[in-house]
Amino acid sequence: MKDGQRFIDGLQRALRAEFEHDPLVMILGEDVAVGGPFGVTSGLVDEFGEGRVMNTPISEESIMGVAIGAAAAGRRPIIEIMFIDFLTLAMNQLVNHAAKLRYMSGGQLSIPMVIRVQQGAEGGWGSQHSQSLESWFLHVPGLKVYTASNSIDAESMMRAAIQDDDPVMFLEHRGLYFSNDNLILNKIEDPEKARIVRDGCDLTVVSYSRMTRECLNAAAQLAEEGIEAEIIDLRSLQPLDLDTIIESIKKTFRVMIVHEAVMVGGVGAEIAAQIQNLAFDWLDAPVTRVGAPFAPVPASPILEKAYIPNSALILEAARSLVGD
Amino acid sequence: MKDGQRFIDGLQRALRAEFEHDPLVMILGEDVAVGGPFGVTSGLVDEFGEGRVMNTPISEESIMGVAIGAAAAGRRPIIEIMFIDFLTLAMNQLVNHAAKLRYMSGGQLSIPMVIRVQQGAEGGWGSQHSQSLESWFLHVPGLKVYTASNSIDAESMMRAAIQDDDPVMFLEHRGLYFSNDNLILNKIEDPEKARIVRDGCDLTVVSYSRMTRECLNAAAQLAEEGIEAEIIDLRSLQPLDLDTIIESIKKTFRVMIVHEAVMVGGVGAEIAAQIQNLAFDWLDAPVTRVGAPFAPVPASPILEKAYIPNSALILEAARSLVGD
Amino acid sequence: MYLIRYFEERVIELCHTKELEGLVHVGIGQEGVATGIALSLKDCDYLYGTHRSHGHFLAGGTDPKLLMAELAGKDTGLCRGRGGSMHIVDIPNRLMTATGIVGGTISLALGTAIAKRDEGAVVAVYFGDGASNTGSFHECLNMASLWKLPVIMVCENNGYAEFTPMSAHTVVENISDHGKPYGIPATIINGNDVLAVLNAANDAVKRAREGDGPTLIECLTYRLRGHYVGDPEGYRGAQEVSEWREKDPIRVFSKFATSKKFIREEVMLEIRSSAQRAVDEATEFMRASPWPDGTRVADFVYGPSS
Amino acid sequence: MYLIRYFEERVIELCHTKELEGLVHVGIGQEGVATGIALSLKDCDYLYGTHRSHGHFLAGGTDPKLLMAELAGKDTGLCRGRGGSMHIVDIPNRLMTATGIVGGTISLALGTAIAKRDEGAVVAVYFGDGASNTGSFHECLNMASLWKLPVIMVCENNGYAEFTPMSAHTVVENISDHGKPYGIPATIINGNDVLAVLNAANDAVKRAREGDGPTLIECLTYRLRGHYVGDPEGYRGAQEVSEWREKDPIRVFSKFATSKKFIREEVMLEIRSSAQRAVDEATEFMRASPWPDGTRVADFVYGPSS
Ligand SMILES: Cc1ncc(C[n+]2csc(CCOP(=O)(O)OP(=O)(O)O)c2C)c(N)n1
Ligand SMILES: Cc1ncc(C[n+]2csc(CCOP(=O)(O)OP(=O)(O)O)c2C)c(N)n1
Ligand SMILES: [Mg+2]
Ligand SMILES: [Mg+2]
Repeated sequence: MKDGQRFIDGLQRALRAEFEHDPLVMILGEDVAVGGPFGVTSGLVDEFGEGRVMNTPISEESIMGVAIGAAAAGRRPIIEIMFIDFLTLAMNQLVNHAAKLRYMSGGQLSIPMVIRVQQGAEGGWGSQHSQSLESWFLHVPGLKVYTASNSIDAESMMRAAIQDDDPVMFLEHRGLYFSNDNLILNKIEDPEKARIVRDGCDLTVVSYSRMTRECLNAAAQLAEEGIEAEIIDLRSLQPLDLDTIIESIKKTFRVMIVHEAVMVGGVGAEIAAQIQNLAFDWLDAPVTRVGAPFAPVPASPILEKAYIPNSALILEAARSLVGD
Repeated sequence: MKDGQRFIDGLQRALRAEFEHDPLVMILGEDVAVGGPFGVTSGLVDEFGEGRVMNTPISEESIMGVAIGAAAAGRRPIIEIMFIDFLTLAMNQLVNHAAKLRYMSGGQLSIPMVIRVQQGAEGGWGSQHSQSLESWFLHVPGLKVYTASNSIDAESMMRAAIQDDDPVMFLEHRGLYFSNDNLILNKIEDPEKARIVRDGCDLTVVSYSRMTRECLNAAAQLAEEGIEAEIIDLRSLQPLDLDTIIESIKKTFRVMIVHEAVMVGGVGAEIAAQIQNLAFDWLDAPVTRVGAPFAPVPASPILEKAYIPNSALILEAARSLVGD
Repeated sequence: MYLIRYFEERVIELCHTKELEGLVHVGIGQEGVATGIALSLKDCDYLYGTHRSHGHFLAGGTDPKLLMAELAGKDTGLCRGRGGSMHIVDIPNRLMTATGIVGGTISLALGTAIAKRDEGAVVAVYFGDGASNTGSFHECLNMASLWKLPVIMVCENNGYAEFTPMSAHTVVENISDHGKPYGIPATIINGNDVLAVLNAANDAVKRAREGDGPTLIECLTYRLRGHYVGDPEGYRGAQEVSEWREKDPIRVFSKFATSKKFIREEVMLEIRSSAQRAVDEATEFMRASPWPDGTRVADFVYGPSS
Repeated sequence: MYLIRYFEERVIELCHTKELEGLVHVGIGQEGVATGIALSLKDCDYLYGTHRSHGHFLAGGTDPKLLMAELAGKDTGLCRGRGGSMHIVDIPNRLMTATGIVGGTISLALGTAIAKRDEGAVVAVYFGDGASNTGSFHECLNMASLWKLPVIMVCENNGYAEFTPMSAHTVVENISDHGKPYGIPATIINGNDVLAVLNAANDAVKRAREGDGPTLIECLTYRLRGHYVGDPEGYRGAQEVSEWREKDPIRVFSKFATSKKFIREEVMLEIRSSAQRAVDEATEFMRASPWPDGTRVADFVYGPSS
């Protein structure tokens, strides 16, 4: 495994590049100066000093506020939230200040910050260290939401997020950090454009983050059955690149959305609602959604395995969608 | 105006009845002992004492935890969150403990509590005192979400919520508190069943909370134009009574969903996604969604008026849906 | 102080005539704090407010016209009508933001201090006695002391959080006691004595500017009006209010200044009438201003590059 | 204490052989606190844990078999495999819940105290030095003192929050200093001296039971192993660890008890071997237990009446 192609390597390159490129960039979070539990920020403090790489106490609500206050005064802070589950502690500052200050000030304030959030289910870490809550943030005007499924996107999108003048949530799936890219991918300049990771004409599969990989696994099996799936990796969830999805549907007439988050109220709901509106006459079958069951993430490895959508589940849904 | 028919009267009757009926019921929140800013809890402390009607400091995160700890030990606490905007401060306890403790304990714990939340835009109170965030909670397994549009439902559903063995969020729209019911309604025993508030055969309009009333206003106008809208007041958002919606669609073939919350990522997304799946062959047109624009709630009365979906907007959407 | 007082008295009138809508909190009786703090700050410094910040902003240099127009939701307002009373922002005067979230700006102030400490700036932030109940206040005491930030934490202790007296929301005797575990210098002063506020603030600013870290200033004061405009005030007696009326910071200072001949009677009268004029002009400006365009309701959600 | 020690040593082994998965925090070196606190509580009392609560639960009466099965995610576990190491619950023993949220159980303890104070119950809750940074801790100090709740707040101060030493996460000298503004009696004790813990806990329980409100007990201790199983521990030196090994609470107590002849050598040996047996049995039980049924993954989300 070439180290440089791991998801985490892409993130690290992006952070280093932006730290070098713009002295206003800084990062803060619990244990970031020692690299954090996954080592994403390893070495940054040695290179850029404690003034720009700040360890914080366990005070999620207030460190979010600190980042906002720094951004309001012209810095470009990155805040690391160790687990998305703890972001629940910082929702007030995120939703009531970061997302709204530009608006409430009539455009006087900009909050150029990145909220790096590790998330996802992997390894039996249980209900409070495994959630996928991204759909909440789609519903909050003023925020952007980026995801990545590979090191190329992790790098280019993180750089774009740091350069953005608005608050961007950057979701990092723990199950991806140390995984190698299994595809050679080109770089897409616009972080808010979706990526077609596989061409196909029989159905469109829309996904993001780690589930993109499960979809690719399922597609390989489907191809053996003579079904060619077109797979779209959304990358940005807010804004959503509906154009790419609709264009694909006009070729396949069938679409499913796959995410790890609980299906009900997930990102797939918004996408399905938009698709059925924009492509009503193009659909040969209802938009299918695949997501986690309506339950917290269990700790038991056996239950967790049953919980996380996998390629078998995707396969089954795809077969039934194409058969419809 | 007969006082007894206001929304707030229904709530007060429910609280008083449950306080009398079950000594384990208690309420806590900021200023609840003096009635709160809207007077919902007025008089309770005189009747039931400070042991059961507890004023709390401004500590949303922890008072949510206090309520959970009391519920875990067998009480039936009601917590009042003065504005849904401040619930962002208590998301950790709500999502990571209230919603998950039954599950994580393998069924050992029950958290029978009601989270009363005042919310909605009305009167130009601005971005941080006007939100509609209910869709977040649909995505959190373990929670129930109730709403009401009238005093009859406010009363019966609040009583049911207090008697429920799981955490129930009860959303109270500020614009409804002092409004009189404009319909004679029967009581529906099951709080999780939707209510058909108006019969019609030309289109189905699904709504809840205050928007139900805007829909009724629009329907009156539509009727003059010869269009008969069937209006469904969802009441419970989690669980959702899809059956009632689908049954109506099988008669009307057209459906729209109306809510005050921002359209993107709102409750309407989940409902639209489910409808197009369950009633794909029954729909003559795409499911239409009406919701707020993608922006925080503005303070200026003129902007607020432009922001909140109103009967004119509903009318327009209905006309175009029926014309489709 | 007169400007703030007259401005807010006008605000109350305009609320009653419905020319102003919204949830409006006035700080009548607390002007001594706003004024003393503002006088201690320099142009390079920053300030954060609360839900009760008209006075903080006017003392900090906000144009009463733009403020009044904002309160009315006019397009000429500070925030183009999007903010309203609780969410005013005046960047040209480095008045970073008020907030509808109790205790919500303390952490923002810390962040701004981190961003601007190298430029020698000091950041002041207001919060109430009720806000001392919020966890974030304590998280911020910890971080401000840990990082020795140039922050001045100004507690406007008016004895009430909404309708709840301080004795019912905490057992803590003085809000300033919270500084002790963190070694944060803390003082309690008479917030109705503008000179006492100024003195304490000057000390704190000096300390902050010299790199010696945060200071907590507890200003004992009182709001002479309700918690919000329209508050029936059932929770306190007329006796208490009238006692505090005697300690009205404006009355106290005027008496002091004129009796000690710091300010001549005529000058004082001129100050008062010019304040009154400014409020009249602000009202006129507000009335003459256009409403925002309803079709632009979703402007300013993202930056121009998005 | 031996039971806890042997149990957690076994847990580490089983993690290494992948028989246990998940994010596992052991409290090796901190057994003195868990044991002393548990001994002070009666059957009618309640306890809340942290993310590092195996010891708290075993000391509180949890069957090691059910705990081991839970850690492995088996259907026979305390929580039917749904909870895992950080989310154990043992209602028959009134061990209300552990949590993966730092500082997250303090407020729950207050609520349980409200619910059960009339029955004479006392509620103990653990938190770490790192948790003293969380706003909720401070909100709870305020409410516990305001309402005089029968709560014992036990700080396991092991000098680190994850990889950050206390000196880098706060300037506060002692966590117990936080009790002062609220008038909450607070003591600092050697958490590695089980008898000192027991004494302090007994005092606190007495006070709570008599209606005199909360107590804060700061137990100075040390975790001899990493923050989580697998922690490379780059943030501290071997010297520091070996110094604390000398103060191992089990070693200290055993030496004391046998030298002072409170416990005969043979009895001590028997205690140790029975602890070892219990851990072996727990391991066997865990291994022999069935996995949960994957199709029941969404059970227990709502109560039976829903
Ligand atoms: C987080 C939050 N909780 C509750 C409220 C409702 N609220 C508005 S003002 C207030 C009291 C604040 O008291 P204090 O901090 O003393 O300020 P004062 O109003 O006395 O100026 C409360 C509870 C709020 N705005 N924000
Ligand atoms: C709210 C929250 N933030 C961050 C974390 C990640 N985390 C887990 S343990 C820990 C350190 C806790 O330190 P302390 O309270 O001293 O307990 P100890 O681990 O030393 O027993 C952190 C930051 C968490 N679990 N919860
Ligand atoms: Mg106050
Ligand atoms: Mg610790």
